[in-house]
Amino acid sequence: MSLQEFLLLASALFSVGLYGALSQQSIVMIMMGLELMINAVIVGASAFWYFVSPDRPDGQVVVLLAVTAMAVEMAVGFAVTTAIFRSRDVDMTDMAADLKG
Amino acid sequence: MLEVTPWWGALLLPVVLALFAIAAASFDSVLATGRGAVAEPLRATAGLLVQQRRRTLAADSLLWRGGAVALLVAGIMAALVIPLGSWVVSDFSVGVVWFNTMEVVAWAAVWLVGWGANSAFGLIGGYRFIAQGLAYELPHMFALITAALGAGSLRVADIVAAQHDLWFVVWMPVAFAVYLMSVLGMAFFRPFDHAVSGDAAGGVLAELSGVDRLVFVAGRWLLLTSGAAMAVPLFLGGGQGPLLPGWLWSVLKTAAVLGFLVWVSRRGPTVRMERFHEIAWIVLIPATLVQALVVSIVVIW
Amino acid sequence: MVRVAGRGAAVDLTSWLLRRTPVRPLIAAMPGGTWARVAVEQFVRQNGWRLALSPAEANVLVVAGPTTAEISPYVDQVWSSIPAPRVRVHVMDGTDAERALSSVASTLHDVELQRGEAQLALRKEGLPQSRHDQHSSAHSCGAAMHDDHASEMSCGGAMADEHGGHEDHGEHEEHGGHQHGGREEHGGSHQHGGHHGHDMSSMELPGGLSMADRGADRDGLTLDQLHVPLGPVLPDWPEGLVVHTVLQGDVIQQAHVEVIGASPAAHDRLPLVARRLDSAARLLSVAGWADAAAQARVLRDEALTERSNANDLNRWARRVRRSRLLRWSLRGIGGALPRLHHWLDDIVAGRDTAGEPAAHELAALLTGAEFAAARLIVASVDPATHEVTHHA
Amino acid sequence: MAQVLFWLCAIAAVVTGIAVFRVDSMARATFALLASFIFTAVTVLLLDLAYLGVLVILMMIMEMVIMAVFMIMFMMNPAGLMPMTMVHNQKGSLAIAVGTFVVLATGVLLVPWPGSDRARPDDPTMQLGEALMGSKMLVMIVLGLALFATMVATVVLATHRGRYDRYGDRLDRKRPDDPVPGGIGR
Repeated sequence: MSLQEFLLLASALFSVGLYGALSQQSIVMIMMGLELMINAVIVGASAFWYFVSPDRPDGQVVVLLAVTAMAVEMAVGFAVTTAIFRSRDVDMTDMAADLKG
Repeated sequence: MLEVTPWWGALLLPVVLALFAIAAASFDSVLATGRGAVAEPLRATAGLLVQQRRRTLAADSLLWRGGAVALLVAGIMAALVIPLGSWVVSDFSVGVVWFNTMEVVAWAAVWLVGWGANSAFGLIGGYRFIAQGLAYELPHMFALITAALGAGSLRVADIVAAQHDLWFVVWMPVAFAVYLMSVLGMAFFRPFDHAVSGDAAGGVLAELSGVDRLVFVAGRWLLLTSGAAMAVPLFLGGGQGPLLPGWLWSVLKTAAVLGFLVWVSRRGPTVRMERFHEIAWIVLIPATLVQALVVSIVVIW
Repeated sequence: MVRVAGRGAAVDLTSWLLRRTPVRPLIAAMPGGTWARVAVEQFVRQNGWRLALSPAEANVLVVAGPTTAEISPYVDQVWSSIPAPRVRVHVMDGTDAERALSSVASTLHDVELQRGEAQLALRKEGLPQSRHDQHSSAHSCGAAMHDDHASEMSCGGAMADEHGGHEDHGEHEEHGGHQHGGREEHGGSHQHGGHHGHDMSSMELPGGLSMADRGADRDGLTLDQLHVPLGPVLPDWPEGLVVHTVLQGDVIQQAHVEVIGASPAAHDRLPLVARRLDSAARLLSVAGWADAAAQARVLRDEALTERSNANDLNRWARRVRRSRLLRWSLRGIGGALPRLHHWLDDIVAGRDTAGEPAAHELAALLTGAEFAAARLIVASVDPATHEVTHHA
Repeated sequence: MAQVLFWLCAIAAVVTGIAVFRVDSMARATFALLASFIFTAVTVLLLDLAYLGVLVILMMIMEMVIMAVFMIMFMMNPAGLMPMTMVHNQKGSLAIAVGTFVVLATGVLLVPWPGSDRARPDDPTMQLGEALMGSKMLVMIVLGLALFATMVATVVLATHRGRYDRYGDRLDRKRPDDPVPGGIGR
């Protein structure tokens, strides 16, 4: 195992997530794409901790941050979707295009 | 203090668990229909082995059958970190978290089985279980953390060692009670059996037959057994006790906890989540938090 | 253990296992079949059998009471969804239960017979294959057939298909505007020509099922609705009762009560105390307190044979009345708790104070209830189904 | 051994990640994502990060199950009975994603990454815990506050009933007026 291999995995996951976040119409599916991208962050941060600076806890703290970010992202995403769905009955980004600022 | 068994310990573990589960199921049958029903679980197993597997229209069989298998696997994997006397299959450094994770697999497994069958009753059961999970899981986690706090470690061996002088149940009664209750909840066992209750024709179980049903029901009993067995190292001092060897103490304590859970579960009606949720969040979470606070103050002292 | 050394040994193993299969009867109680059902339940208890909750769990279908042309398709539907090994018996009235049921175990354990049954069971032709490469087949768990669908589904088995999607917004106008209250506010939705750019409304899903409607739910969200019929073959359910529900999640938006298969001549009521005990047993069973329900059934059978012991009745009634968990669980469920307490009074006093249940109010009580609450309400009303006429 | 396990998990994680956007059924998409998370968590476990790896599995199971409920509530075609696509600008997104991967992978392979021969801690979990309760205390405080704020904000956003609906305009109702009574009976 080497740092490169882990970073390759992270890049692949990030790209798949990016594809999902860009291509999907449904808010929920976009969130799935975002989660995959944060997943890549988890892999990358763990690998950097292990291979570059195992004596310092920073890598681990970044992983913890990423996990929290996922939870917050999902909670807020669903709350916003529920609110939009209640008031406008849409769950697709294209249909909420008039919310553009 | 604990010694890790050789590789065959992992093969022996499911056998030991299954023996406990069968004994518990026999005890339950005897309580339900009298002394003649001792062999009922074994006969039911035989019956399920020859019964046809049901298929339903447009079922998602991958998820359906996969959910049942996941429950069975989780029930066994949860027990990897549970010591029997001084033997343990895996002395994982974060054993308590591992145990909790395997229990949470039940969330996904039960919902998948309810969803996959493509049946209204199954789906109602699946959603009921998620609601139940949201109610019992946080108090359950705080109860686990309280035991880990008392020992200052997530390793099960350290938790057992920390109870050398005084069992945790003595000074963590709230955590112990909440733990036992949530074991019934996570194994969706009476009185927390709303996910598989008769009012929805068996709920998640409504469409399962044959081997699929066997796998799912066995997984449920194994989960209950693992939960009961984990109460021993967490709160009841593990294999510690006078005279008898450690493994026998573990067996006796596990049997006592399991028997108590089966017996007490028959004492009242099903607890529905629309009622229990409020209690879980307004009473149990603060209670377990206060318990954890007390324990941490004592530890720092 | 039996060693599987070849085909012969495999057959031996199968028959060895089959002989050990416990009997799991599912009782299909017909209107006018109360005495038959009571006799069956008594036989089941005396033989240490356990009742099945759904066709999937059952291996014996016991039809209790006279069948009519109206109800027999439902019974056949349930029968077709019981997996082999299986046996079907018919108990006409209380007197022939013993004769009909005593041979059930040997029929169930007969390898040759059950091999034939396995060819017939779960082999319903004509249902289309699903996408997941399934040899699909019949389906149900003991509830009525679906109102609108040609293919026969029961117990709401058609679930996800109907759940299958949101309907086209534009089409909603043509549907006669039923239950989509706040829809007009979002007139903008017309422009999309379809919720997701598909015209779903005219589309048929695999299986010949139509899509579900949507309607406003109590949280102000517009979500899918299911049409799920409950009954007539459900455990602890009044004989012949069918409640056609519109479900959203597990909240009943609309209920339509119907009784099928009732023959007006059939008058089969149990004596008062036994009747009340029977109703209480059902309610306790639906509430999930199996032990108290089983005890109530024992007391019921004793009352029917005039072997009643007032002490036992009192002790049981006191235990049920005092259960704090039961009170906590039933409080606020459409008057279920007061009705149960009236029944307990009747049982102890031996005379009728509760009066007969008003079955025509059932539909009103059920609307807005959650599924679990609805089951409790139905059990707590426990309408004598031969008196119910069609109510909307 | 670890090498083989890593590659198996890495490939499985990417394949299930792609499957998320390829399957028709919402339930399958959600659980494909869960599988992807679990495979990546195994690779994290390979890096001695026992606590974080197990934590990711634990959290993701709970998160995905709840996600499945929402997905099915909001989305069409939850069971995937009809083939369908719900994408916009698929080609563009695909090009961007592939481009990103190429750029990242080139960077990964070309940059001379620093190595380390510094000692690994005996117990990484202890290292993390001591950091969070010591030098990185601020992070922990901010995370806690953020989670608390999220809980409050999301409930406010998602619910349409406030305390005035429950307790009356003057908040003088003894028992809240709820569609379903709760278990405490206030």
